[in-house]
Amino acid sequence: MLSVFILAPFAGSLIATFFPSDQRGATAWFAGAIALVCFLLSAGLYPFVATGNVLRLELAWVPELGLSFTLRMDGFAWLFSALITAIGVLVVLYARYYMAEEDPVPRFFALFLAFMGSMLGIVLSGNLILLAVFWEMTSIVSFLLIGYWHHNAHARDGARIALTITGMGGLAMLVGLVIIGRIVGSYDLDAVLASGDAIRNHPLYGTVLILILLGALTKSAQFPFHFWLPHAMAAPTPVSAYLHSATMVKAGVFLLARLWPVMAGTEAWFWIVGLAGLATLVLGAYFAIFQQDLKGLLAYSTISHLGLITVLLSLGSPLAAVAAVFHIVNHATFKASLFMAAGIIDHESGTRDMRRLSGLFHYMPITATLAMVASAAMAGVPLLNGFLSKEMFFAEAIETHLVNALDTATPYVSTIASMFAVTYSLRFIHSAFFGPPPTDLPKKPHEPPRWMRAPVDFLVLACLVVGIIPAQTIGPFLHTAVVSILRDDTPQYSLAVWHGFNVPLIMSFVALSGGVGLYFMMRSYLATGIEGPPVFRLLQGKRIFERVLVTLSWKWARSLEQGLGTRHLQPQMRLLVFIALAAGALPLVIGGFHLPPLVIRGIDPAFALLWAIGIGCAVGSAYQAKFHRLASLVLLGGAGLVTCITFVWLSAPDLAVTQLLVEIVTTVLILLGLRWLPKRIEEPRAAEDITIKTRLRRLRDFLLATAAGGAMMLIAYTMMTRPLPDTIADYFLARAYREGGGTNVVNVILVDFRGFDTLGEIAVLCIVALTVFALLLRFRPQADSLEAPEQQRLQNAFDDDHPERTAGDSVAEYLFVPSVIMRWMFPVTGMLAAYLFLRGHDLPGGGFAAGIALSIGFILQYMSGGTRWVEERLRIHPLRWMSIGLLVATATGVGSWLFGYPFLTSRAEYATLPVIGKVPLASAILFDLGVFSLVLGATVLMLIALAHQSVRAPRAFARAARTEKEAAR
Amino acid sequence: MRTWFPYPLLSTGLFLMWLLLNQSVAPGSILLGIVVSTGLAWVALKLQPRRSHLGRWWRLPGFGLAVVADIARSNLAVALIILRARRRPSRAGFMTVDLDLEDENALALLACIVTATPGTACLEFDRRSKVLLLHVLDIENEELWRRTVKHYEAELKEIFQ
Amino acid sequence: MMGLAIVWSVLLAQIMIALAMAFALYRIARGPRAQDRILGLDTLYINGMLMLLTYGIRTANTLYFESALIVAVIGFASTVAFAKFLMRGEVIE
Amino acid sequence: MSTAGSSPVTDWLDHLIILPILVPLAVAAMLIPINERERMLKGAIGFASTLVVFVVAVILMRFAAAGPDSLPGTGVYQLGNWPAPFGIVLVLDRLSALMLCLASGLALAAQVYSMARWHTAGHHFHSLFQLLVAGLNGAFLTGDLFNLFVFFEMMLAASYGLLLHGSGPVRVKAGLHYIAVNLAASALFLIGVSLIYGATGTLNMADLATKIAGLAPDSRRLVESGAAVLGVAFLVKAGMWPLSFWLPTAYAAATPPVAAVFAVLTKVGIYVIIRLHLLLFGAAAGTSSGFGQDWLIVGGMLTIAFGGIGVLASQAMGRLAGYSVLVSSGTLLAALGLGHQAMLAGALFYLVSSTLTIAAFFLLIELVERGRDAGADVLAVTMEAYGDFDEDEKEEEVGAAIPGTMAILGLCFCLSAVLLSGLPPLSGFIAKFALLRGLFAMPGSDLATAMSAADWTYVALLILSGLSAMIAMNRIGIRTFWASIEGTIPRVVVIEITPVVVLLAACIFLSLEAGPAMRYMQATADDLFQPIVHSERVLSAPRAGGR
Amino acid sequence: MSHLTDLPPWAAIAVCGLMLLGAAITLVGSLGLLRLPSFYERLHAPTMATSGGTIVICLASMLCFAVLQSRWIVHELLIIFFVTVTTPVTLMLLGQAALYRDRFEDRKDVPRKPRPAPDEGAL
Amino acid sequence: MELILSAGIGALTASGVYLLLRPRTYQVIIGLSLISYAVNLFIFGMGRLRVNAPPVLEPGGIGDLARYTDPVPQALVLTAIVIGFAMTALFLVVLLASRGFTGTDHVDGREQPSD
Ligand code: NA
Ligand code: NA
Repeated sequence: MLSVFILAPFAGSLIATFFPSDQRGATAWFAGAIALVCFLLSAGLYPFVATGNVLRLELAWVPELGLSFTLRMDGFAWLFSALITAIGVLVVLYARYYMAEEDPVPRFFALFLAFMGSMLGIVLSGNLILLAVFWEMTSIVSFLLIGYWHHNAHARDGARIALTITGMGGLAMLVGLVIIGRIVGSYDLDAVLASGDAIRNHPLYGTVLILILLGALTKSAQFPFHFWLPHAMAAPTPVSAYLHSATMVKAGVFLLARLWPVMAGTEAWFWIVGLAGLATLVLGAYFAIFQQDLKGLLAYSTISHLGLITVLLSLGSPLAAVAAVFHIVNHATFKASLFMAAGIIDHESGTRDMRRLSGLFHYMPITATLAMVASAAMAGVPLLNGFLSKEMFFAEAIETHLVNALDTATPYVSTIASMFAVTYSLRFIHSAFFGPPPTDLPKKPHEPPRWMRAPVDFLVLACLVVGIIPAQTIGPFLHTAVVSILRDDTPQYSLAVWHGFNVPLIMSFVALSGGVGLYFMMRSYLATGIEGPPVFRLLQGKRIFERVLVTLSWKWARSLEQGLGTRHLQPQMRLLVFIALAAGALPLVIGGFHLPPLVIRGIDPAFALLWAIGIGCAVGSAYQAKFHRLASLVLLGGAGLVTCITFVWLSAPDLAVTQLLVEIVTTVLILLGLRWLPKRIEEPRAAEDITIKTRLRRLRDFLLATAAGGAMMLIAYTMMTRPLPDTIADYFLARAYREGGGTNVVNVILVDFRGFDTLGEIAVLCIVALTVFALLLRFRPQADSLEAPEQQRLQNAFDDDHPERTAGDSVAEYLFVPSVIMRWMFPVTGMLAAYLFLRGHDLPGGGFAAGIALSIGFILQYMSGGTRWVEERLRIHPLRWMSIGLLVATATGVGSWLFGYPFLTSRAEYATLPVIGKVPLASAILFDLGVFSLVLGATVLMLIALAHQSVRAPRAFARAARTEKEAAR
Repeated sequence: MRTWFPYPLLSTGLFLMWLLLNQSVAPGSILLGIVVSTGLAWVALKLQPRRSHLGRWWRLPGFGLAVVADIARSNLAVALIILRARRRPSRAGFMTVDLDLEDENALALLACIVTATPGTACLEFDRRSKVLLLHVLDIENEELWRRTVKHYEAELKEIFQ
Repeated sequence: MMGLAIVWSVLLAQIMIALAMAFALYRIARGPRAQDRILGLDTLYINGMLMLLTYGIRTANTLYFESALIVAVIGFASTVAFAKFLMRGEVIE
Repeated sequence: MSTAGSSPVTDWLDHLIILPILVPLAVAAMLIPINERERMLKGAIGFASTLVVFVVAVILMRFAAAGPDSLPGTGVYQLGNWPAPFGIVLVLDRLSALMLCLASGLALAAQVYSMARWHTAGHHFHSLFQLLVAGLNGAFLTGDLFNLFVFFEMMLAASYGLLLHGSGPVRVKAGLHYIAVNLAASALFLIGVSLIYGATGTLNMADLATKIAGLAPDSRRLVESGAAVLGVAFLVKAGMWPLSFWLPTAYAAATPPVAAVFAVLTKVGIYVIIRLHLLLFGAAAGTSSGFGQDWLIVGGMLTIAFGGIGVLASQAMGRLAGYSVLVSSGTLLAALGLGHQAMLAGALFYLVSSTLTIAAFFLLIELVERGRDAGADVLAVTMEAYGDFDEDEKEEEVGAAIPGTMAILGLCFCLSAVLLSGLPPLSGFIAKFALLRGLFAMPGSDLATAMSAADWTYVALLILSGLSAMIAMNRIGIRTFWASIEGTIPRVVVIEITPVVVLLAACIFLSLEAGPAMRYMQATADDLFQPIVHSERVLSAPRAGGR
Repeated sequence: MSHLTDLPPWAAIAVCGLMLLGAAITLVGSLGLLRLPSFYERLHAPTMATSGGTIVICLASMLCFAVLQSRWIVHELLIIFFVTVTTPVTLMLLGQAALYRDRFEDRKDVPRKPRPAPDEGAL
Repeated sequence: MELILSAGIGALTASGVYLLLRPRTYQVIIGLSLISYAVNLFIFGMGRLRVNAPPVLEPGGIGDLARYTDPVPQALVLTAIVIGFAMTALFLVVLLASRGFTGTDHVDGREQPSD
């Protein structure tokens, strides 16, 4: 049953979005029907609730987190849901007439229904987290509702402020609720409500209180978070009417009331809630006086009235709680009707500005009368509902709850606030309906359509009826609600209009007469038409908020982002090196690691000399990398060679072979790339030209590099001098031949034991080749490297200058003898590749080495003959080779499935062939063949793609020249 | 035969290389060697290297030995030059030799031999005028060098007929 | 005695080759021109190959032969690339 | 436990575990030689492959959900039929199955999206994409430290390629930084792995877990040092401050489908940290237990802060999304560092939710911005300016604008905003709630003293980061959808918007089915806190046949 | 596994002698790189290593393994052959490149194109 | 042996790291290459240093760590070499593309006021 309250609005919302946008009536009827159904349902549930029963619905959502979809209707929730749905029906009816033809109504009603659903969700939640869910949903949906007319900048700002403030509060509240859940051990509302003492006595009570209050006070626009509410006025008036009366802002006080039994009654509660409430009560009322916008006035009045409710709740006395609940209802009725009235004025006259409005009584007497009654209720005039709750408030205000200054001040402050309320109520009525006939209204005012006024009629009637015979009308409902909050603490109270001459009555009288007097005293000031109250006008909440938001979320954030981050590479690298260094060193330093002793003995002088050369190469390469790229590359090659020799020296022939081959290809690649990096002009290296800053930076980098190098040296030395632990290597050494079928253990590891690594590794090569290829297809060299290199231009010029020579003779001559040899070397490299490939399983070599070796054969041909020459003769399909390679390697692995073994299980068989004898047929060889094919393809592809740029560049150069010529013309 | 063995010399060379690499004359090894070297010769065909005919291949070993002897001599001579480099003024210089060798492979081999021999280095060969530019460490023996080169050329002409 | 002599002479040979490599490095580092550096690298490679051969002899192990062979057969490729770069400004035209 | 030696050969179902790696790998290989003009064919094949991977991942997750023993081959796949710790093994458990599902789901969405136009921006998109998927899946599945390196490199290499896909100065500049930093990080990865091998003699993660406690103190220090270096490499990938400055730029520069998949790339770093941290330095690791946690907390929180600030400071949606990635990473890292077992389940839920959201958002951005200023079609500019060399054919594949485009885009944006800010009722909220709950649900009755300053800071950051996302999304959303008076309606094709909708729908589904999802995450977290059980499963898995 | 010390004395002496000789040749050649004054002269230096040094050391290697493993292992011949064939390629290319550079920089001590042309004489 | 090799690794690392921190793309690629050597040697060293014990078994033989060096790091280095090679190629092309698009070889794609 309860689920209808949630399901119907949300489903309706969803359906409403699909209404055509010109179907204003139909959409409104639909939305109204939904609201009505909900209202009728709550009406129907009353008898059940009235007997003190609690209606529950529990659906599992995330039981692991204690979050269940629990709906729970007690009297208080019932009162709220009745209010929400009832006013919802009226607002829909009103909106049907209010919304203009061109407004996309389906969106409006969809959002409206969603909002109603969220609000119902809040009041019906039986689980704290579910409450938070609906809580934030009202923030989100209200954001969309306030920003409904998003072409209007005010609407956008208003929506944003509302969401930011209430959303923030909601997030804080969530934390508070989670902590409550932790204290109680459950998020279930019943459980929570039963654990008041545990919560109040918990050391974290203060924290929880502040967090929860952040949510509640922001939502109900309490000082100092009040300023979002007036800006929410930019919403369509039906929305304002709804948000300000029964929903949104009421959610805050609803929560305060809901948690009142478990949170209230402490000093902290009294002070925080009371201070916020009193400040809001007075300031809201005071500000309301000085508004020029009808809706603005009402908005501040709402703030003030919510302050009143908050003060009531802060007092911690059950009677005050009753008053609070009562005022919630009363405020909803008169405020909704007032907003609607203001909307009617706006709708029919075209403005809400009190400076332009005047004497409307003449044009819309019924509306004016209704508005007057509602205003009177707002002002707390006797025989209207507002009076009753205010009297109760006064009565509570003079009671002493706690002995302190705040408590003492409460009666005076409330009287002053009530006085202000009278003033602004009077102002609302007087400036709009009385005075001289209006002069510059955009429209000629008249009474609204009959049904547009009907909701106002109804609500004003309610104000009157409740005001006159409260006990017979609202009484039982109120009692039901109050009992559900206060339970056994429910006090005796009477809802009579007349309680005799007592202090509250005097206070009311003072407020009424004072308010009227104040209004007439201030008329001249108000007539100046200045928006906003004196002095405080300068302190606009919105502007402060905007300033703060811009400063925090924009200026500071941007400077912080720039300060804490960087878009340069060098600092990032520096940080990375530094952090890595620290990360590696800290465990050793903190752990008190013992460094091994330094052993100088047994140093091979040849090896030492070799590494002296290697170190020289490395340092030289670093030194030359800026201005002598070629020299740096040469030195890098030297370091590579020393590395290769080291591998041989230290029993790793496979590594040496591979490193050597890779070395060669890398060198050629980088040289191919150097073509596109014009020579760096040597900068003047005079000492004065290098700034101190640069020097310091270099010194810092040098120190960091030295530290990194030193650390690597230390850790390498440490590791290498430690005894080898039990390693998995023994397993490989023992099984490489017997089970892997090869004597070269490294190769067996690569193609069998850890063949999967190799598969991944060739995939990496494949990816890189494809990337290089794709990127180079889009390569656009810098203009200064488009031209042929200087050498070629000179040589071509030379050839051109000599009649007996043709262009290209120079290079042909240059390469004449070498190319003969290089051509013959092609089959030789092929032979070498075949040899490396076939012996790989038993001796150093393998598919990878073979592939690289053969690709070097191709490079030689390209170097000697040029791209065109080679490609006219050899059909090279590196992409296909790569594809085949990867497929063969994968398929070999999959092949073992046929024999019922996992991927890559190798099979080694010996086939006996005539003449030849036993031939090893290991699947690993097939796998290696795939490796070979892929490596060959990938390497050749990268080299060719890079080499092709030289063929493309002249074309591009010609085109660039052409464009330039055209531009010149 | 040509279709199967487009470059018999190359195939033979490759086959020999195969045997040397594998250190094996087992039937399987030989068969594989034949297959690989033949296949590679086919690939080489695509690049169309100029064919040469080894007319008198039997003169090759003798020629090789002579070259090795020259190399040994040159090594000694160059070593002396290097060791005395600081004490004696440089006598290095460029010289040219006119050649009339037609076969491009023979020419390449000649250039190789000359360059491989310490003390002489081919720098440039003008195909139109058939002039070989050399750099020699010891220009005082220019005539000797020229004679040596011409001698090699003559030998190679004999072999590549 | 004999063994010691062998060890020492092998070591001496290796030191000599390493020294030769150092000379090559000197040329690489000093230049003065690019061709000198490349020549130095070529020499370094050849010397390195000889070092590998002597290491093979020293350990009496043929497993290191292939590394030397690779330098001999295709080690010249990078030098060719350097030389071509010097001459033509690009390696492959 | 498993019935050792009972099956002489493997069951066909056993090979299911490796399919998420092999299928994309083989398909990528097949796609390479296909002519680039046949892009739709390539796309279709790629789609089929990704779909297969996704389906397999879902099946595997269903198996995993029932517990490791019900997995094919008890979830351990011995490559080459070599047992752990000697050979490489793939290990499927709840966590890896979850990550597989997440990654392949995202990949599927991105794949579909790319086929509208982005795959024409350069060559070999689909091959690279498949290889990325293979790399990702491999990283999730492998149980071997060095094999993890290989798959990391595979994934990274493909990500380099895909980031550069379409070329252009912005991508290349961003790519240069991305690649440079990650190459340096890869070097660290190698150093770390080799240190660990040098100290323990094994590369298998499960084996390591059993060995750590028994190591001599000095060896253990060395392992810690190696793990720390390794951790730095992972943290670079995970995007921890201050190692992550490259990330927003790179992610913003990538083409939308690529950026969407990148959303899961950082999560690989997170995944590995979760995996290794709990495996190597869990309760069983003796004095090494909990190694590095403090740094994770500090780094993670700083990352949240920095990410949140970046989110606020972002003017462009692309960077905002990039910074959201950082927030997400930071949240997870700090959650792991805080080390509350109850939080881990929430963290995993958060991981899934935030990844899906960010991916959807990355896909959405371009669609939204496409409409904002006509003519700023990024692709068109790229094609025009740099594609002139070889790219003559450019088929106009963008169809007519579908009706209600703006509404759908707006709704999607709203959902993304809600999800990113962690607002109810969607999964972003549930995730944050789960994290909070986990944080507060620590053992010990005295909540007030049990909560450390770090815990409170984390709470604050969790809330503030949500707030910053809310403010920033709000600002950008208002500017994009509300303030532009005559924004042309973007021309969006169905296959572009569908993936966005599906990803967001997945989040909604996750919100609705949060119960079962949390149950799965809880079980995953429980598994992770029992490293020895995991190790035993991996190390005692039977080999196929009598080998 | 065999060791160098397993060699019979005569072979050991021969191997060591050859090796030292080869190393010495190589060293002297590389010394040329250090001492010779011009690039073209230095161009000759490495040929000592590629010819003399390589041949002698390969001989040592062949002898060593032939004796140790009692069979003729002559694959060092391949090294000799390929070094002889490939080193000239690099040297010629390098020398010629240097020549071109020097010519374009109008160095006096470098021969012009050997073919008479209107603006330059032979040599 | 260990001392010399670790000194070499240290020097390679230091040079590489220094270059990694430099502003020119070419410096960075050379730096990465040097680091890659260092890292490869480092991984290799984790199998401890052994002279003349290559992990190549005699036919039919069963090896053990007493006679042969640890083959595992060697296999790892092989993989690392290949991947390093691929990454160098990739980085090279990216730096070329960056130079082409931005007109500068600065790592940030734009000249910075100093350095
Ligand atoms: Na010579
Ligand atoms: Na790498």
